[in-house]
Amino acid sequence: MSHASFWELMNFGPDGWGWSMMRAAGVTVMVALAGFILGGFIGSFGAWAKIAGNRPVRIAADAYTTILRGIPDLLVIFLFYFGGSLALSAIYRAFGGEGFVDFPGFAAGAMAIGLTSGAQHTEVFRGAYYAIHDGELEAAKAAGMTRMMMLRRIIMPLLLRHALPGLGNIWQVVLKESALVSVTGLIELARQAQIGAGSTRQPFYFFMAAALLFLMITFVSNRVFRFSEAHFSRGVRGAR
Amino acid sequence: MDFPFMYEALMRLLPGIPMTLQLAFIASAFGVFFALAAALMQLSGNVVLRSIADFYVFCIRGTPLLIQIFLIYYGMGQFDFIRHSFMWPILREPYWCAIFALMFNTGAYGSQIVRGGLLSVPRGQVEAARSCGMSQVLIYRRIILPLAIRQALPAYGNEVILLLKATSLASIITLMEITGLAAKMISETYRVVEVFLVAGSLYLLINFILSRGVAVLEKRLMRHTAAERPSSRVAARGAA
Amino acid sequence: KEWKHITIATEGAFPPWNATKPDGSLDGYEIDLYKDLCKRMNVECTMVTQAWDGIIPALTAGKFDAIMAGMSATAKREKIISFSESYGTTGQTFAVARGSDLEKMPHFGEVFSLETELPQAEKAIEDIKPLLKGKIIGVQTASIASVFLDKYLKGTAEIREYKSTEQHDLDLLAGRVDVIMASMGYLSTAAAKEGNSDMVVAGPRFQRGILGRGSSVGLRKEDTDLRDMFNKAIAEAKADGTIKKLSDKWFGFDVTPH
Amino acid sequence: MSIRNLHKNFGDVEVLKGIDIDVAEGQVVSILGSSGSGKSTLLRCVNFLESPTMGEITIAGETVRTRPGKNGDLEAADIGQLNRLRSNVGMVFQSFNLWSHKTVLENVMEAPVYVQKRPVAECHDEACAYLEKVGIYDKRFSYPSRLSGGQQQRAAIARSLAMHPKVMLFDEPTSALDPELVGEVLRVMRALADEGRTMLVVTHEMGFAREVSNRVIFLEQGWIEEDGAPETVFGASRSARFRQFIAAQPH
Amino acid sequence: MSIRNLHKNFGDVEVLKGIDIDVAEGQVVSILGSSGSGKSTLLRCVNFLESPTMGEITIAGETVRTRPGKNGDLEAADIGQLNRLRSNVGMVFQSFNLWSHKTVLENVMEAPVYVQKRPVAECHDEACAYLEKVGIYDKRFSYPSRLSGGQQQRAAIARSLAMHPKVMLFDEPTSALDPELVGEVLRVMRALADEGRTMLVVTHEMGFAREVSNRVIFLEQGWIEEDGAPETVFGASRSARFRQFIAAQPH
Ligand SMILES: Nc1ncnc2c1ncn2[C@@H]1O[C@H](COP(=O)(O)OP(=O)(O)OP(=O)(O)O)[C@@H](O)[C@H]1O
Ligand SMILES: Nc1ncnc2c1ncn2[C@@H]1O[C@H](COP(=O)(O)OP(=O)(O)OP(=O)(O)O)[C@@H](O)[C@H]1O
Ligand SMILES: [Mg+2]
Ligand SMILES: [Mg+2]
Repeated sequence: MSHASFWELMNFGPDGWGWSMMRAAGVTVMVALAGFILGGFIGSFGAWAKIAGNRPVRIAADAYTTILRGIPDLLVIFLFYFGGSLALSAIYRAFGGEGFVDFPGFAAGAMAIGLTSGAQHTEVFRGAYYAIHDGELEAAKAAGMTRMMMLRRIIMPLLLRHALPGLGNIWQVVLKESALVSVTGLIELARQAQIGAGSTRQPFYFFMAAALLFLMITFVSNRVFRFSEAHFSRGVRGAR
Repeated sequence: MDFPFMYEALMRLLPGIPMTLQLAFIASAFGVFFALAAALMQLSGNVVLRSIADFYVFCIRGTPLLIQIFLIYYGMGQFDFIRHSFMWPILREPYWCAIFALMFNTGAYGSQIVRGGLLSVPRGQVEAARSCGMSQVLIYRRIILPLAIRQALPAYGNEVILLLKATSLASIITLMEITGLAAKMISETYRVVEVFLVAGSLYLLINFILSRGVAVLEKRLMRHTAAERPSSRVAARGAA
Repeated sequence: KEWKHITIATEGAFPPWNATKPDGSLDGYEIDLYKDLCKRMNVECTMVTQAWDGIIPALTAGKFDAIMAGMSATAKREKIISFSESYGTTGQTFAVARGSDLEKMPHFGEVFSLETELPQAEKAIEDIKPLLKGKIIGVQTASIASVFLDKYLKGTAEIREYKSTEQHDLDLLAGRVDVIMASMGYLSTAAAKEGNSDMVVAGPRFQRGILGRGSSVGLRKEDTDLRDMFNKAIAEAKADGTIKKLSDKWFGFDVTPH
Repeated sequence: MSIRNLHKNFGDVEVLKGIDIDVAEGQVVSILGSSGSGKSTLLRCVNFLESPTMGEITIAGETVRTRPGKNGDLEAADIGQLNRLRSNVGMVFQSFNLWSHKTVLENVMEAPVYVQKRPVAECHDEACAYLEKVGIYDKRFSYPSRLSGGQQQRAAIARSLAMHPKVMLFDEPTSALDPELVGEVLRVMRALADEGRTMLVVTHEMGFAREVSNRVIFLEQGWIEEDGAPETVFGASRSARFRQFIAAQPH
Repeated sequence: MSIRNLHKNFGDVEVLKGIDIDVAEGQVVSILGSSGSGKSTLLRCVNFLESPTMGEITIAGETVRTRPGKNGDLEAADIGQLNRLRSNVGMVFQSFNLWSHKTVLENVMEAPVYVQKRPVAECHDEACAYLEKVGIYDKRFSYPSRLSGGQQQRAAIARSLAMHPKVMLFDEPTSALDPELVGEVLRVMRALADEGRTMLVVTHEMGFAREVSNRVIFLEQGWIEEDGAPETVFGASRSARFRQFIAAQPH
C-alpha cells in the first residue's frame, strides 16, 4: 500500500480532498433526489395505467416498464445526454439558430434516472396495491367513496405501508445509479473518486472515502425510511 | 441509421453473451443462499446474528457495486497475506472476483425481498401450523416458505434482472462480457449510440425471456389467490 | 464563423498531461499549454472536464469545441474527428515488477519509430517475444498501446484490457499481470510515485506509425478554421521552445514531436 | 328497493339463478339459507361489489345504469351514480373488513366526514354515541388488530350505522357475538326498523327472523325457495326443504 | 388436562386474572362469556400461541416446561415437548386460518402426513371422510379464498379432526354456520365426546352448552364467574351476572 496516509489525503485543508469529496457527495444526493422524485411521479402514473387503464394504456405501460427495466441504465443516460443535445440543437436550428444547444448534464442525469427508476416505482406501487386486503377496499366502496377519495383516504396510506420497503430499495439503487451520471460530465461522488484516484494515483483511499460517504448517506436515509415505515405500519400487529 | 454497422456490432457482441449469462446465473444461484441466510438471521431473535446480517446488508446496499468490485478485486490484491494464502489461485482470477462481488451484492438485496416475503405470511396461518404441533423447521418448509416464495417471486425476478444488468460492471475488471465488448468497440469507433442500442437490445432480449419465465411461474403459483377470479379485481378497478 | 471564445475539454485525471488538484482546479502540461496557445490565437478559452469514456461523442455532440486530454491522433480516431499537429509524444514502452526476469528485456532505453525505422523495430519486437511468451500483458482498453499489442503480440501473450491505467499498475503490483504497456510519459511518472517502487520501466520504446502522431488537439471535422488556428499556434510554440520548456517542467524530458 | 332477475356465475358455477325481490321502504327482510347458498353473493351484488351476470338493481327509486363489462358480467356505467347510491347503502361484511390503518373511532368517522362531508364535531359525537350503543366505546382508540372477534364485528356495525343509510345490508351481523350482545344488537336494529329504514339481513338467528323482520326469504341453491311474512313462513311453509331447515335447530 | 393460575396481560390491560381449570379426560367443557371477556385468549394460551404472563398448563399429564421470556411473559423452555403436546391438541380458530396456498383437501391432510407421518393413502381417505361429514367434500379441490364463510369454517373443523387430537379447542366453531349445519357440526362434536375426547369449546350456542357439554364455565372480565354441570348452572346459577347473560337470549 502506499505511504501518504488516508487522513493526510482526505483532510479539509487547502491540500486535502475533503471538501471536493463532500461537494461531490452533495451533487450525488441532489441528482438522486431529483431522479427519485421524478421517478415517483412516473411510477404512480405507470401503476395507475397498469391497474386501471384500458387496453392501449396498459400495453403502453407494460412496454415502458419492460424496456426500461430490461436495458442497462447507462444506455438511457447516454441517449438523454447525447441524443438530447442533438435533438435540441436540431430544433434550435430549425428555428433559425446556429451552432449547438447544450443539454445540461444535471438535467440529463436526473431525467435518465427518473425514467429508469420510474419503471421500478411502477412495479413497487402495483405490487403494494395488490397487497391491500380486498375487504378493506370493498368496505370503502360500499361506503360510496369516489375513486379519488378512496385513493387518498384508504389506498394511499395502506399502499405506502406495503410500498415503503420497496421504495427504500429503489432509493438505494437510484443513489448508486447516480454514479453512472458521470458520463455527462457531472462531478458526483464516483467521478470525483476517479479523478482523485487518477490525479494522485491513490485509487484505494479515494474509493474507500467514496464508499464511506455512500454509507453515511445510506445511514441517514435508512433512518428516514424506518421512521416512515413505523408511521405507516400503525395498526399492524407485529408478525411473529 | 447505419444497419451494416449495427450488424457488425451485433456480430462482435454476441460472443459476450455466454459470459454475461454465466456471471448472472452462477451469482444468483449462490446469492439465493446468502439472501435466505441473511433474512433468517435478521428475523431471528439472536442479537449477534441479527447485527451481523444487518451490517452486511447495510454495507452492500449502501455502496455502489462498482466500488465493491473495485475494492474486492484490487483491494484484496494489495495484501501480502492474501496473495500468499490458499485462496489466491481463485482470487487472482477476475472471473471469480466478479462472481463473488455479484453474489454478495444480490445476497444483500435479495435478503430484503425474502424478508418481506417472510413477514407477509399472515400470522393466523402460522398459528394454525403451530397448533398442529409442527416444528419450526416444518412450519418454514410447509407453510412459511411456500407462501413467502409466492409473495416474493415477482420482486425476486426483478432482482435477477437487475443482477443481469449489473454484470455489465464486470468489464472494469477485464472481463469481456457484452458491455466489455461494447465498450471496446465504442472506444475504437466512437459510435456510442449505435453500439449501445445493439448491446441494449441484447440485454432487453435476455431479460424479456427471463421475465416471461418468471411471469409463467408466478401464474402457476398464484392459483390460490382470489385475484384471478374475474369479479373482485374488476370491481376494484371501478374505484382505483 | 469567427472564434472569439472556445471551450476545451480534458480528462483531469491523467498526470502529468492533466490532473486535478484537491481544490478542484486543474493542473498539468496541457493546462499550461492551452493558456499559452489561446494567447497566441488571441481567443478566450475555458477548460472543462469530461470523463474519457464520452469525450469524443461529447465533442461531436457539441458539448465543447476541442479536446486536449493526452489523446494521440490515430487513424481510427481520425475517422470521427480531426486533429491538429501534435504537441507532445513520449512513445510507448513496458513496465514490469522489480526483480522479475523481464526486467532485463533487451533494447532498454532505445526508441524505434514504426514509420521510418520499421525493420529495426520489428527486429526488436522479435527479440523480446521469447521473454513474453505465455505471460499476461495489461493495457488500457483501446489505447494506442492496445493497438500495438493486438498487431504484434497477440498469440504470444495473453492481453488483458483495463478501463484506466492506474488499474493495470495495481494488478502488476499484485502479480495478476506480468507486464504492462503504456506511454513513456505515464510510466516514468507512475514508477516514480511513492508506493510504486516495485514497478520499473523496461524494454524498448516505440512511436509513430500505428502509434499515431502523438498527442494532439481533437476537433470537429467541420471546424477546419479552428484547426488551422491551433496548428499555427503549436508551430509557434514549438519554434520558440515553449513546448520544450513546459515538457521539461512536467515530464522531466523533452516531448516535442519532430 | 328492488332486485330484478339477478343472475351471478362464478366461472361455470351458477350461484344465483334469477332472484326477484321488491322491498318496500321500511321493510326488514331476513335472508335465510344454508351455507354456500349464495346469500353473501346476493348482498354483494346489490351494491355492485360483485358484478352481476345479469339483472337490474333499483335503490331508492333509481336504477343502477349498467353496461356489459369485459368478462361478460355487467358493470356500472355511471360511477358517479353508483357512488351516490352506495353512500345511501350501509353494509356490514361477514368478515368485517375494518380499515386496518385506522383506529375504531377513525373507522366509524371516515365515511360521514369524507364522503358525506358532515361537520367533524358532529360526526365525532355521533360516532361515540354509536360505539357506546354497541358497547366498545372504551376501545375507540384501538386498531382493529387488537380487538376480539366480537369487538370487530360491533365496530363494523357502528361504522355502517354512522352513515345514516336508507338501505342497510347486514351479512350475519351477530355471528361473533355472545347472546347478550346479540340481544343488544338486535334491539339496535329493531330501533332502526322503527325509524323506517329498509334492511336486508342475512342471518342464522331464527329469533331475529321471527320477531324483528316483517319478511323472510329462504334462499336455496340460488333460487328463492320461500318468501313471505314470518308468521306465514314459520307457521305453515309450503317448502319441505325449509321445514327441514328450521327443524334442524338445536334448541 | 389442567390450567393453573393463568394470567395474561396485554400491555397494561389484564385480560386473564388467574384461571384455574381441571378437565378430566373425556369431559366436554363449554366456555361462555361476553365478547372481549378473554375466551379466545384463554384457548390460545393453552397451546402457547399466546405467551401467558404467569401460570401452568398441563396436557395429558405432562406440564409444559416454561421459562421467563424477553418481555416478562413466559415462554416454552422445551420446544420439542411443546410441539409434541401441540400435536395432541386440535384447534379451530375463530378466524379459521386456513392455509391459503393449499386446497381444502391439502389443508386437511397436511398435519397427519407431515407432523404425524402417517401413510398418505390412509390420510387421504380419512380426510375425504371428514370432509364428507362436514358437507364440503365437493369443494375439496378449491382454495380457501373461493369458499363461503361457512365452508371455510367447516374446512377448519375437518382439519383439526384429522389429527385425532386428545384435546380439542374450538373457538366458536359454529359462528358462521346455518342452523342446519350447526346441528350437523354439534352432532359430530357429540360423537367425539362419546369417543372420550376432551374438549374445550368457546361458544355462544346455549343449546350446545346445555345438551352436549357436561360442564359449563362462564368467563367474565378475566375471572371464572361460574363453573359447574349444565343443569346446575343453567338451573340455579349463583351468579347474578350469568343469569342476566342468559336471560338476554332472544328466543
Ligand atoms: N370468488 C369465488 N369464486 C368461485 N366460487 C365462489 C366465489 N365466491 C363464492 N363462491 C361460491 O359461491 C357459493 C355461494 O357463496 P356465498 O359466499 O354467497 O355463500 P353464503 O350463502 O354467504 O354462505 P355462508 O352462509 O357460508 O356465508 C359458494 O358455494 C362458494 O363456494
Ligand atoms: N394483541 C392484543 N393487544 C391488546 N389487546 C388485545 C389483544 N388481543 C386481544 N386483546 C384484548 O383482550 C380482550 C380479550 O380478547 P379475546 O379475543 O380473548 O376476547 P373473546 O372473549 O374471545 O371475545 P369474542 O367473543 O368477541 O371473540 C379484548 O378486550 C381485546 O381487546
Ligand atoms: Mg356468506
Ligand atoms: Mg374470540
